[in-house]
Amino acid sequence: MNNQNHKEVSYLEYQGKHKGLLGWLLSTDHKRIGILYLISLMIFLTVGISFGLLIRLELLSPGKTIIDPQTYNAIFTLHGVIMIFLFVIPGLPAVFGNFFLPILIGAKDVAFPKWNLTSWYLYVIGGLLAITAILLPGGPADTGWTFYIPYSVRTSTNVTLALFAAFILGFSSILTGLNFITTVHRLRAPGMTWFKMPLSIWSFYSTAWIQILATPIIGITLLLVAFERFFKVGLFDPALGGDPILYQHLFWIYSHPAVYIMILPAMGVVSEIIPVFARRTIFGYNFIAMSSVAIALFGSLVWAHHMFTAGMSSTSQLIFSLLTMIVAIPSAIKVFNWVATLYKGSIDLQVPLLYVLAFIFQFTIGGLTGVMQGVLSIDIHVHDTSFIVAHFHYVMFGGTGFGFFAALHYWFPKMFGRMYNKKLAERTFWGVFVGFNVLYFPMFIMGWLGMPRRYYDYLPEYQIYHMISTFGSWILVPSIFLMFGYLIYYALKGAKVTEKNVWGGETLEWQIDTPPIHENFIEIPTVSDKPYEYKSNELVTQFSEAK
Amino acid sequence: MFDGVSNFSQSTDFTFLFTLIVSAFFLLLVTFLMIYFVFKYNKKRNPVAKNIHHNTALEITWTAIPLILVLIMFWLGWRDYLKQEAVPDNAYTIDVTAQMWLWKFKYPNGKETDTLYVPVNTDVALNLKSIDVNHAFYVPKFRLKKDVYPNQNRKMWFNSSELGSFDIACAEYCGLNHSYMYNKVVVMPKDEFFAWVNSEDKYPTLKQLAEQNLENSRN
Amino acid sequence: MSDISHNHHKTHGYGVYFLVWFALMTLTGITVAVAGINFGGLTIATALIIASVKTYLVLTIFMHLRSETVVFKVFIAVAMFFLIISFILLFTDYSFIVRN
Amino acid sequence: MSSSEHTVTHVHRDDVASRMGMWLFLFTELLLFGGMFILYSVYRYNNPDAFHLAAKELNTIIGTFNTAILLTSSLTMALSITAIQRNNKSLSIFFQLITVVLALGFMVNKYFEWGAKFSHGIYPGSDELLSKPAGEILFFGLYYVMTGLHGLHVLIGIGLILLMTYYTVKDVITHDNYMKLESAGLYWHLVDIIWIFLFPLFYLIT
Repeated sequence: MNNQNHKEVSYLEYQGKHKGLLGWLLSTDHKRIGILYLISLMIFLTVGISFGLLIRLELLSPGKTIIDPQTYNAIFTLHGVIMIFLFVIPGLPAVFGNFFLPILIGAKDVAFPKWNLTSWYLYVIGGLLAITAILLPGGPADTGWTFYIPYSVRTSTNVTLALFAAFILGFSSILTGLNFITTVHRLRAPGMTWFKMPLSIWSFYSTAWIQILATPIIGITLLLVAFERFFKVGLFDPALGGDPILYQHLFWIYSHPAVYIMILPAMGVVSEIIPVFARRTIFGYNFIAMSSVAIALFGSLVWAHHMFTAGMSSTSQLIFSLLTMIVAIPSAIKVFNWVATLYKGSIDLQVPLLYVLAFIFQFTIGGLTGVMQGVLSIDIHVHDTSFIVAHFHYVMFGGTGFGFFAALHYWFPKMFGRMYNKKLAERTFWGVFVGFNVLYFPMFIMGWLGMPRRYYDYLPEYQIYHMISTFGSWILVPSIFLMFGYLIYYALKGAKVTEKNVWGGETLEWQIDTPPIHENFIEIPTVSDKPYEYKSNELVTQFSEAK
Repeated sequence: MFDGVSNFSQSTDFTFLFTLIVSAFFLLLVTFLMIYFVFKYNKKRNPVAKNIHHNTALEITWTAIPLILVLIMFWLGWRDYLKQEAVPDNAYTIDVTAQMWLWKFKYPNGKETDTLYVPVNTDVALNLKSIDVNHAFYVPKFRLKKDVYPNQNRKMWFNSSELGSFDIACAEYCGLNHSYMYNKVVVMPKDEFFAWVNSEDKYPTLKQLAEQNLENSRN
Repeated sequence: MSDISHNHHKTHGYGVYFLVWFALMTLTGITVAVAGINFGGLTIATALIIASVKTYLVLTIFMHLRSETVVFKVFIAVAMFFLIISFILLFTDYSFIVRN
Repeated sequence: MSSSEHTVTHVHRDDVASRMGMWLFLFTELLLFGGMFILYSVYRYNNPDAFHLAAKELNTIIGTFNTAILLTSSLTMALSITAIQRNNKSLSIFFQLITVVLALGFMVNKYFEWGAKFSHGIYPGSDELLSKPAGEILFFGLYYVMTGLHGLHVLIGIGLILLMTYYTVKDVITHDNYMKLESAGLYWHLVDIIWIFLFPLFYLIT
């Protein structure tokens, strides 16, 4: 069957048991599932962005601009639910984790391919449920994505549906998580010890643990809110003796670690891309790897910093403020190591690296303003203002979003066997970068001045900031849609790439065919060296090739 | 930017300024180095990269220095917080009731208003309660915020040193008219305040305050 | 990789299971009997300690944890740590405040 | 590199991986109930007297009986795995069926227990319950949600074990490939462990 070059048909053309569309929808190939995730994710992302754009349009001027308050409340809720549960949480792990995690550790697939496919179906069902809520009578949920009790029990909108959607999405996330943990433990290629794994694997692995351990807690919490609405169980509703603060605790026990589910994989991608384009080894491999674990660990212990104004005991305020400060350190370590990796490199400023540099800049802003909010008195002032909105968009979008775009541009040729127009991509990058910062930076200022978040209307003194912000969205959104447009176009029509190693990377995905064959490797490689060992700009073959 | 008017605003602003300066320093440092390296070690200028694996001394330095700095920040915030929690026993206490979507204020002698009037340079304590969903009592100029819950009591206090009227906002999302749950806190001269609160008048006449505001706007 | 795939890990004979079952039933009996006596604050502690002993038996013998590799044991430690630390941190709030 | 066969379509069966996946899944179950136990502990801490009073209304005898049933079913489940390992197919099937019967017995008991409470007007949202102090509303809210969720797991377990029995009959599960049965067993024991904690917390703290 194999000719002398071992040239096999790529995963895109591979014909399994099923043909055509079914060959995709029923495929258990991790790469095809990754692509399925990518497509569905982009669709949901587009919906989420459109809602975001509507929010910005409404806030262009005080009073009613285009929509009424009820619609506005529903839209920011949907924007949050879609972006959090359907884009940033699954984003990098489900798309690039699925596609590249097995390849990066030298495996043919994940440990449980069927569960992997199930996880995608759950994702789609959850997503559709969340969207369906818009069309049903009662209207979409208007609680904000946090579903705070007792408002979420009182409102007559379709909160229950949104809760079930989130519950199902949680299952999808859990399945991805347990798949990744088992895969990393059981399917690493011979010779790939823990400290020879690419850094993105450390990130995905740490993320997977949070997915496993924290997701069930939000699952049960959201289910209880649904019970509360149906049966009046009274577990959270203060009218029946419940404690709404306890709801917030349980919600954030998951949702704060979830923040790290969102950002850790992006950090992994950054650690992957910098050495490739700096043509040198990563600085401080062990520190970066261990900081991922430390972030996962400490990230699970700081949830109550979302509740500094809720009236917790002073002991809690003290402990959670202190722990929040400490969680900043591993992130800082990562940033310093990334910057140090550029030192004495031979830097090739390609589009993926541009996104990564923007990531570092924006993540640093997001991280530092995060530290500010860990400081009790500052948080008491800026909590629930647009300062927070700016902060988490700098982390979630400026960080994870840009990490996602970086990964897209970095792995695009490997995934599709085609190349995009680099000039166009570079110009689009500047649109995205400038638009993003114009959109979100003014929110820091008006937040400090006292502009609360989730506001439909505002005092005239804030208008100038809102206007600048909305102008920013007019730069950002078209740029992103342009990016989606050209990526789709070049994925189908771009110049073909058959070269194995487009960027000169040293990890395993660059040593296999472009696009990869059905089971990635004809023969499982043996790994002998750490990743990113560039020796005098020459590629070192770090594993013995199949003969 | 630093125009707070309560007894807490100065220390909160100082804490903010400190963290802001530290943050700005690190942001500029990281950004500058990044851009500098990209130009200096561009592949045209520096075709051969040098592999540097790690430098333990450097790692320890950039772990320890941020750690010390964030601990200082923590301590500043904690110090401010403790002051805010220590409600003085003899404070003038006003009951605040939040509901969708308005505030009600009740003074010790039973008088009720929908705008909050307080005497200047006096310790004022607020008992916060909600009768429906969660709200948050937020006065940006005082740098104060506290969530308000149904069936649970919350307490906060302040001492405003400046006459004038300042915005109160609801900062915890509470439904349809969340953004219209705005009101004012009016800080009045002591004698005027007590004269009014003990009188039959529903609202105080704000003569002196109006002059004060005029002066402010002239400055 | 293929060499380790078919590993039959050791499980126990019928007798061991019956023995464990007998222990579990006895412990249940003890916990019910003890519940009648009022130890004050210790009542809950006693009940939970007995429940933990029972759990330990089920985990190690019925669920064959004793013959698993160290990785599995570390996993359980991680999960338990996460749960317990959540309890502890949560009670830094509830132990020091009465909100009503 | 040891194997020299060309493109293998299926990755080798890896029992350790299957067990690892199952354990990881069990952690999610553990934490799901963990969240509920967190709720329980907080509310109990805040309302010790109401919990004390409310717990008296639960039937300790039914509770103890159900504990015994569930422990025994855990035993038969463990025995069925040993039986299949020793290539004793019919004995394994016998033990699996006993497990199912015991589980059903547990559910029947539960049905009568809940039914009795319902007939006394004690169920979530009932006027009778809402007239009680907050602590008792919380106790019964927790009682219904936690034992209900546990009961749901028992039902899923019954379905799962029946499926395993079918597989055993059809020789999908055999003496050298019994990973599916073992996974079902792990799940069943976890359901047992949850009950080991639910029992004293609801029935014995009087």
